[in-house]
Amino acid sequence: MSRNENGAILKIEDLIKKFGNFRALDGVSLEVDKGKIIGLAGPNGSGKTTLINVVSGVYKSNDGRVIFNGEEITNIDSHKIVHKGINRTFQIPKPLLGLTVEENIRVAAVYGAKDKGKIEERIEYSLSTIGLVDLRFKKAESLTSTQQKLLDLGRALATNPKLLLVDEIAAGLTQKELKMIADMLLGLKEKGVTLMVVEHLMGFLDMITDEVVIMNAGKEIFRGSIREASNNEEVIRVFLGG
Amino acid sequence: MSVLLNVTDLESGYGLVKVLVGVNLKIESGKSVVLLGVNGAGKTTLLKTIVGLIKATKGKIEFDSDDITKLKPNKRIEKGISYMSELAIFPNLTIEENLELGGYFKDKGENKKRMELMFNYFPDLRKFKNKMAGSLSGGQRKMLGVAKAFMSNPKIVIMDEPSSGLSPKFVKKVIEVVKSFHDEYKTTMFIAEQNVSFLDIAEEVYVLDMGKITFEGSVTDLKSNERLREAYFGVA
Amino acid sequence: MYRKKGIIYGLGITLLVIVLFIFLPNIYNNTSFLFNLMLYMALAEGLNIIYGFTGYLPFGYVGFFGAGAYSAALAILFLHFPPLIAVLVGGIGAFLIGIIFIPLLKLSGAYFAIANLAASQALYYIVANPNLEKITQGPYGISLANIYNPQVSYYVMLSILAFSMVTVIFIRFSDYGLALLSIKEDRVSASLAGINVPRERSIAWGLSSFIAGLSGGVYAWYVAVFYPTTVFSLEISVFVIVFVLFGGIGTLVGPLIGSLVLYSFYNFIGISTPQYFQLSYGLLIIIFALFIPNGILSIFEKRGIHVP
Amino acid sequence: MLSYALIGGIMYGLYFGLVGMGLNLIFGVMRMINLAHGDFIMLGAFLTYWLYYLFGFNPLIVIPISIVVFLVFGFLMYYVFVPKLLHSKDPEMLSFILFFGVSQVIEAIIILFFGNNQISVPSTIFAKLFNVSTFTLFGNTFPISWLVVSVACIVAFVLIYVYFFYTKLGYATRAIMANRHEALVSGIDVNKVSAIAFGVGIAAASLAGVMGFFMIGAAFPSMGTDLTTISFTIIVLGALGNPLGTVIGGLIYGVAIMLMQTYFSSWTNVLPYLLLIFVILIKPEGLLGKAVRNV
Amino acid sequence: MSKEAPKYIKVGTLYASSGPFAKPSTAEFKGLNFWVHYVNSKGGVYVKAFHKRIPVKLVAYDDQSSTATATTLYNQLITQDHVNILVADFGSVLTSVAVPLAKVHKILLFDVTGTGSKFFTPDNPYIVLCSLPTSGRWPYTLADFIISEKINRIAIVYSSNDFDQSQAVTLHNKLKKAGVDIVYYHAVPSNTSNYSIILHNIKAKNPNAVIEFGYPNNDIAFLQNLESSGLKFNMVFTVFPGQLFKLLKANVGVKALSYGYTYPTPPLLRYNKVNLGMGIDKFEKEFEKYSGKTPNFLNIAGYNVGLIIQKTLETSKKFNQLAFRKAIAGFSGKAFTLDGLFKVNKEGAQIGEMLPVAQFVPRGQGLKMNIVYPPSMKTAKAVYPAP
Ligand SMILES: Nc1ncnc2c1ncn2[C@@H]1O[C@H](COP(=O)(O)OP(=O)(O)OP(=O)(O)O)[C@@H](O)[C@H]1O
Ligand SMILES: Nc1ncnc2c1ncn2[C@@H]1O[C@H](COP(=O)(O)OP(=O)(O)OP(=O)(O)O)[C@@H](O)[C@H]1O
Ligand SMILES: [Mg+2]
Ligand SMILES: [Mg+2]
Repeated sequence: MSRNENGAILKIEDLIKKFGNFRALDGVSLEVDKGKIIGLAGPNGSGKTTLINVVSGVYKSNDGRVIFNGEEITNIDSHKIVHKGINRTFQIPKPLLGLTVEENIRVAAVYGAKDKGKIEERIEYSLSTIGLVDLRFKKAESLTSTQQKLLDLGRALATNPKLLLVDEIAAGLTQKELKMIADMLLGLKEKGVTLMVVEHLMGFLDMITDEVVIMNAGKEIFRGSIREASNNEEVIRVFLGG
Repeated sequence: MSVLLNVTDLESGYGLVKVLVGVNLKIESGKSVVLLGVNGAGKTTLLKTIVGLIKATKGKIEFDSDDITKLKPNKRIEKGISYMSELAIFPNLTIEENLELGGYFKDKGENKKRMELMFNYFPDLRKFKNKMAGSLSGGQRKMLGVAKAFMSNPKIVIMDEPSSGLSPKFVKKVIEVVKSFHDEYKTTMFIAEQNVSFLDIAEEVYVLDMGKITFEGSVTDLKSNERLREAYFGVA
Repeated sequence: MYRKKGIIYGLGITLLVIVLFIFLPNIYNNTSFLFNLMLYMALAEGLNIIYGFTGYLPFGYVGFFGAGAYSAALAILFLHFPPLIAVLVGGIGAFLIGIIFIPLLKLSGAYFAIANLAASQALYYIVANPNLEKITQGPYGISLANIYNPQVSYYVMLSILAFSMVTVIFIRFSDYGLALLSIKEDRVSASLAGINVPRERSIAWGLSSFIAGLSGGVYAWYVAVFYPTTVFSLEISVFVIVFVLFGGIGTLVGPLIGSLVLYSFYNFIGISTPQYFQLSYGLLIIIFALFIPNGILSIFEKRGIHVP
Repeated sequence: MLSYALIGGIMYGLYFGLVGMGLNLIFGVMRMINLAHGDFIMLGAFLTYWLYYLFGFNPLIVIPISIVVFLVFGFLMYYVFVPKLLHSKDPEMLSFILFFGVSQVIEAIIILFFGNNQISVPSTIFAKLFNVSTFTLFGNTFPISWLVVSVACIVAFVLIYVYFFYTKLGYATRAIMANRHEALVSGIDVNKVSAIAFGVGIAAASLAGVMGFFMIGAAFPSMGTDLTTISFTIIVLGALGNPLGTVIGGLIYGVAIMLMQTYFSSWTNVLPYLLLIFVILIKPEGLLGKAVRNV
Repeated sequence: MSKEAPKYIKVGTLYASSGPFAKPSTAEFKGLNFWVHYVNSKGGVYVKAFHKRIPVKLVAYDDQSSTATATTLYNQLITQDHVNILVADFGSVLTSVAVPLAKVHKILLFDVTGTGSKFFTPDNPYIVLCSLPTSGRWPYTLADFIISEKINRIAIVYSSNDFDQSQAVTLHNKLKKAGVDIVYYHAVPSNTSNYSIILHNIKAKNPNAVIEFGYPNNDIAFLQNLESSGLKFNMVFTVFPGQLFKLLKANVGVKALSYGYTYPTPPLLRYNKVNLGMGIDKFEKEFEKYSGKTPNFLNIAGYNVGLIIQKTLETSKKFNQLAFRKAIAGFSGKAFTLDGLFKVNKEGAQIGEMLPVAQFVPRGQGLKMNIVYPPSMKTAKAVYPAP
């Protein structure tokens, strides 16, 4: 399997993030190939969310580099990173609670994308992609946590991202719903968006990708196919459980 | 067997929005019950109404043959309910303090023993026990929530999606905990959960749809219903 | 479409306010009261910009007012600027102070409110320090008696009020306002919606301080004699905050209604039954906080009437 | 002069720790900004004054009386105001106006009943009681009343500390501070526990009023606003919601004021505020505050 | 002006029921009220312009010690109530905002105790200071006393407000000129309530006299702290024991005031040979009858302004503001009231009264006040140094 046919859109090099003395990221290096979906898994507390936080500029790293499309973007401000074409969702959803669903998306469409045209179109596109068209005039605070996660995704989509970092969007969904979300993410890939999807459910990852990275204790411990992963001893020990 | 939790004709919601429209359920003492439902069906709302975080607009909730519909949440908890909400932690307290609060009604010695037990299931919690719970990762918070729910010795444990966000290894651990308490203390379990693995321990399943219970029965019954099987077990 | 309608209504209301304050002195010639009413309305709109739209509660808002009053007064005393220009200098002075205070915006909630309070107190004690008598006249107060002109300054105040209203209309019905509301809801999510949070909130902060400064400048001109305690009195901050909350935050009309009702009440009850005034004022505020917590306008909103 | 300012500053600071204490407790537990805080200090002072003039009570006897009176008062006041406030959209901000109203009412009532007079009890009252007028510490002589106040403050701090960290009630109180909803479903009687905390906060304020005559001079009905402002400064210096931080904040405040009075007396007032801004900009959560992750 | 006599002479004023000036302001207001009550009981005040007695009606609002509120209320008095006579509230701060208003509306401001020197300018005929000299003049006798007693090493601490600063400056300059050593000279904020450290710092300079210029609150705190600190000085001077004796005594006690110095004012100073209004003995009796309380200085100041108004109306040929001012110039330097000689200069500033220096000495359980300077008024020799 050749990894670099389109080249890497995101390169992470020796990234370190410390909280006090604790290293949540301990020199992680990782590449994400353009146009693909990569799965990111690992035991709880292994640093997946922290990685997304650093890449999206929400946290500043202590060391290491983040390179996007050949350009170093380490530790620059979130809104600039958004303008460069990266966006993300939150594991614990963070919608703009007092705003309506549509306003949530509108503000991202207006401020988030470089291309200022076709704002209305982009709003409609995001709304229909996440399937919240019917709830557009509802306040975000009245949505369930799952819907709020989708809304986070909708805001991210409205900024026209080239790279989308998705943090556990499928947690707590029924099998049927999982399938729908998987189709949606695949659809985004079709449209040319590169995705990094953090998820614990290997079955779900299996639906959208065949390559996963497994992290443990702030480092990458495995990269390869899902099947290989489920046979890897270390992965079983720390992540899947015996 | 006696009925521990009896919900009849329950209605509730948020302001003018009605979410539950006549829910009926009877949970027998000592049973493990799993509540299924698509997103937005009202599972969280149901659990919150049972513990009193949301006021019931109609209907009746009986626990241990007492009518608790009008009681304040803390009075309901005192009666022997343990509740784990979706984000069940005190962010500004340490993990240890969080756990102690789970056993708010118990003496200190017992507390220590239980805590030790939970630390064995979830070693991360021991490792970070003096850390603020607010700094934990999503999955670690869930572990803390689960551990906290079992700190007291309740008659019933009500949990809202205990496994979402947990890595497979810890999903198994949570199931182990539930099983062991169920077996050892005959604790009744009422768990809103979508993860199929939980159905292995479910003695009874409810399906909530559009604010109503639309299915009630054993896992085998559930599997024999084609529509439900597709929704909750996947096509495969 | 909804926005266009809002802007039209808003401008209509502004026009109405202007016409009203032009005519009122003919029927009621205690212009001092009218002036103060306009002053509080403008301050309330100014505070509304930063509090109503971005959620920063500037407990020390009066600091800008005082800075404006002093900047204007010093421009007159030392640079012999004509009063009109001096008022503008007041706005700019407060704006500059606002820029100095920008780092405070990193704080949130009560921390911001209290830090801002501290900042305004610090400003007050610096201005009022007797060691600075040569510059600020220290605690001994400023007298601009020779340019005293209550007529012209009245109309200048009116135009500042109009300016503040138009600013609020613009914010309320634009994408910029939406961006500010996003910042208020969640700074992280706002920045991931592509909003340059530090920049946008600083702009709002600057506008807000500018309006307070202009108001302070024209106040200095209007009263001609004032002390540091007069223009840095915490009571002004508290009044303005209460007025805004009473009317309804984040709207154009709310702060106006809040100021009109409570300031008039303050004056008329205060004049007729001073001994019970404070008591009734306090009780009124308590009752309102308990029973109409989201401001007067929320009563209309509940009935489905949208007020700009 | 330096050692006098330092030691005096510590005693003065202990007192100001007490001044800020009640405000911080109430903020910590309820997330309410009690703008009437200073007015409760004033009430404590008036109670002391009246008990002294009517019955000749020494302030030391007034201490337990004021604690009981204001504990009960605060407890009841909680039920009148707070649960209702908590149901609103933004309780923190609404509390700001509500308690502004309360402060107006308190001030007005005191003025209506007692007139707008400055009051004080003789500053030598403790000297008479203990038969010494001053005491000496490291070669510096201070009024005996300062010692009495310092000791009273320390006792108050110890009691609050024990209540907060070593009793089940305090434990429940801290849980409510951390997450009100979660406390409710952990079986804590949130209203009762909060009401007690509210009462303790008000009682602590009144205690500062009882002691006030000996540290800040005379009392008058409108003294509340300034005290509230100073209290804010002190509690943010330490850390919002952390009562221990308040003691530290008070000490910093006290020592700073005394040093300024010694070396730059006319700049005394501005210092605490500059200090606050400085602290808050380098460590926004206050000296003892801890940051919590929000993503 | 209108030919027809008004039904009432409307006298408008403000007072402060709350805030820092409440105490003196309400006292002054009470004095003015007493005057109104008294003239009305005689059928009103004689108005020469109309050749008859007209009752006085007092219109008064509460400014709560806030200059901002005061501005609106002065405006209210002028533009809504159309008062005939405008009387300022207590003190310089609350008077200051009335000065430009009075000037623009061309109404004569009867300034009671607003002693700030900035108010009196040649281009403004619409102000006259009635019951106290401008504050810069207050320490004249005090300075002479210190010089004549040959007291050296003086410490001056003053609150940073117009009233106290101008006294401090005057005293400082006069003493310097006479070669007196000033070892400590500092301003403190007006809201200072703890002087412990300052007292220790002063002690470190070892002065022979400590002069504290403050508002009543400052004086109280200063004297209280002085007593509880256990420190002793040969001479301690404060401003307000001579004006608000009862208040000070109640707050700081007899011991703290013993051997202290102050400016004595009526009723401590007793003027009975007067040619306008009551002498002090009669006033005390009448005022007690009226209010049940013995009067303090500010009651007298308030009554005194009433007397000046009365004399103005009695002598002014026309019923208009400039005529009033002219009438005042007419009796300035000739009228002697229980507050002393009334004499104003061209700008309307009071220069007639003069404040002597007094010392409290213990007598029995209480205190006795001796005037120790100037020699012409002296009742006893100063006890210096204080025992
Ligand atoms: N605070 C709220 N205000 C108004 N409506 C709400 C609120 N919270 C939830 N709802 C609505 O109530 C319905 C049920 O929500 P609930 O959270 O109970 O669903 P759920 O079954 O737990 O879903 P999920 O699987 O996503 O957790 C949803 O349609 C949601 O939009
Ligand atoms: N702000 C913070 N302060 C302190 N520690 C933190 C902070 N953020 C993360 N951590 C710690 O860093 C580690 C990694 O956290 P992270 O959220 O990245 O894990 P994760 O891999 O996303 O886990 P999960 O699968 O449970 O979401 C955890 O131990 C967590 O406690
Ligand atoms: Mg995570
Ligand atoms: Mg749910």
